[in-house]
Amino acid sequence: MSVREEFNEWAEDGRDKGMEERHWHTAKYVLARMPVEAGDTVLDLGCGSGYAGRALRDTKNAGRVYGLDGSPEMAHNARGYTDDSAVSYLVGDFDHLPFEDGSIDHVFTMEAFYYANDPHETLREVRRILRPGGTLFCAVNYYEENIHSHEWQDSISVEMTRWSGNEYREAFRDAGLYVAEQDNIPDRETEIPDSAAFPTDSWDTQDAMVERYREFGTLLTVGVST
Amino acid sequence: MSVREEFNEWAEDGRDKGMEERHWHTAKYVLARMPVEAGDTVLDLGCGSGYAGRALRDTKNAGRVYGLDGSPEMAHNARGYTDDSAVSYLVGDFDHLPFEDGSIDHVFTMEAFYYANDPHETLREVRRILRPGGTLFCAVNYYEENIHSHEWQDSISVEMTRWSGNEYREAFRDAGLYVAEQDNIPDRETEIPDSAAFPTDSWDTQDAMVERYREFGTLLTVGVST
Amino acid sequence: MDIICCPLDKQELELDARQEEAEEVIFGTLTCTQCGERYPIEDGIPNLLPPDMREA
Amino acid sequence: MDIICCPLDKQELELDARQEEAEEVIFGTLTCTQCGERYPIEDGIPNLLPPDMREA
Ligand SMILES: Nc1ncnc2c1ncn2[C@@H]1O[C@H](CSCC[C@H](N)C(=O)O)[C@@H](O)[C@H]1O
Ligand SMILES: Nc1ncnc2c1ncn2[C@@H]1O[C@H](CSCC[C@H](N)C(=O)O)[C@@H](O)[C@H]1O
Repeated sequence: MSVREEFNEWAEDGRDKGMEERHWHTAKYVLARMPVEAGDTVLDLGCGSGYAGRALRDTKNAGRVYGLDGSPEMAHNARGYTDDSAVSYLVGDFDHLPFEDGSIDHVFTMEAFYYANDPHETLREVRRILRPGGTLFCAVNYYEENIHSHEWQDSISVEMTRWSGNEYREAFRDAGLYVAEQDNIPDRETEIPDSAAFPTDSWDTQDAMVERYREFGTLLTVGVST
Repeated sequence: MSVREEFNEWAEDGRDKGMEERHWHTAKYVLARMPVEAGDTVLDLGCGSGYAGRALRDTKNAGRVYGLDGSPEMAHNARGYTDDSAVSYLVGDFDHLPFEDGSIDHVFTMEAFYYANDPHETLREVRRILRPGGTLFCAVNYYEENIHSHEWQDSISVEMTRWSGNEYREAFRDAGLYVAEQDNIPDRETEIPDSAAFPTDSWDTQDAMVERYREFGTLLTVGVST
Repeated sequence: MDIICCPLDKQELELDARQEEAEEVIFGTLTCTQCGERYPIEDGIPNLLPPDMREA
Repeated sequence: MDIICCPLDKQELELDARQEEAEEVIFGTLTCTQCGERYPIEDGIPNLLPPDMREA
């Protein structure tokens, strides 16, 4: 299936909202770190329900926020969740960004980057559209060190790229982005049952669940354009 | 008193170790975020006991680590805490850095930057010595939003600069550093007594203590050189 | 919308609005001034996928 | 130590080692090849404070 088909289905059965709720546990910390100044133009790659752009308008007074998604149904839902006219949604592809060179101050992307058809091309595109000093905040739960995420590919028809932290840093540099930081942001909010409750449907042991959420959490890599 | 006199006293009565213990609560997270690659050269400005450089050698295999401090006694103590020959300590001043242009990969500084005689000059010096793409991780507990820190100046003879988060971002940019992120890192380890214990010697209310440690914590500003 | 461009050749787009509401274009077309490729705006959302991905 | 330079004019320093142990200079002097300013090394630690701050 294509990104469009796969994620149109997700949007139609309400998974856009489910993801927003779960991803917010760590995404809010990523957003808080971004050096967005009042009036800045921000792009959310693979915006899903579009929560990130809405949050950056509210908390940092971003000037204009674009949410780009490859699924028309996702973009349509996102449009429905706000009537802020400074928030724009558009349908597009990560490897073919419809923005002029140097036109974006900062890019955010959560749990979406690794669906890119060619993630190296996506990074080059991000670098192209960022102004000098603009940043890319790239957050993923699916990555090599997070062994608990490896099986996710089995239930998703779109091919996923599984890089390690080191591969993210290298790929950023190859695309001409300086790596400013890399971090694991723990999810402290997903509830973890008592040890007596294990094995559960999803988890063999409590330790594994603790490692997945409290230790590995979300891998954040921050790049800076020049 | 000069930096030398003030902090020589601190080193002599063991406050170097006390600070290491307290600052480690947040400094370890700052260090973990740094994009230090094996073999990189790192500088710790105002190194105190020198824990940061030791940690970056251990955790990230930094190549050479310099700890610079204006107090000979601090540098002397720091030297005594390690026999790793890849860790060098030297006495120097923030506004007169004894390093060649573009010779340092990354700079860390914890609870020290605001003692600079001219913090704008310190930032220009940091920018000068960093190679393109090198980062400055500047962490402070003493800053404008942290109202609980304001009184610290009363018990320290060295004049302290109290910037807001916004002033840090502006000063970085004025010095030619891109701002890659800004964040508050909570201290979750300092023990906060039951509400019944308040007022304590240091804290009127539990709320104030929670705000100081769990919310304001350490202000981190990350700059990138070009 | 002045920073939006053609996803293929990154050239300027020309807007042909069919329906507008409160300064927002609800239906219309964006046409690349260089390659002539046309991108639809539906329900206020421009579809700037490369044409071969639009129905993929 | 090859990236260490004079804190004043950022020029090269010349090392005069008085006492060495295991390839480390314990006592000695660093002299700026440009301005001639001298910086002491004591107990293995170079003091590269600008001279007017050394005793301040
Ligand atoms: N190549 C591509 N181009 C554009 N969007 C893509 C894409 N691959 C995946 N996406 C979009 O990326 C999203 C991933 S789901 C994550 C949504 C949101 N960022 C959140 O945190 O909840 C989906 O909405 C999907 O349609
Ligand atoms: N202008 C200046 N130049 C060099 N060092 C300075 C300085 N002003 C203060 N310092 C040093 O900065 C240190 C601040 S105390 C913090 C020490 C250590 N970074 C820690 O986290 O525990 C002191 O050791 C002091 O001597």
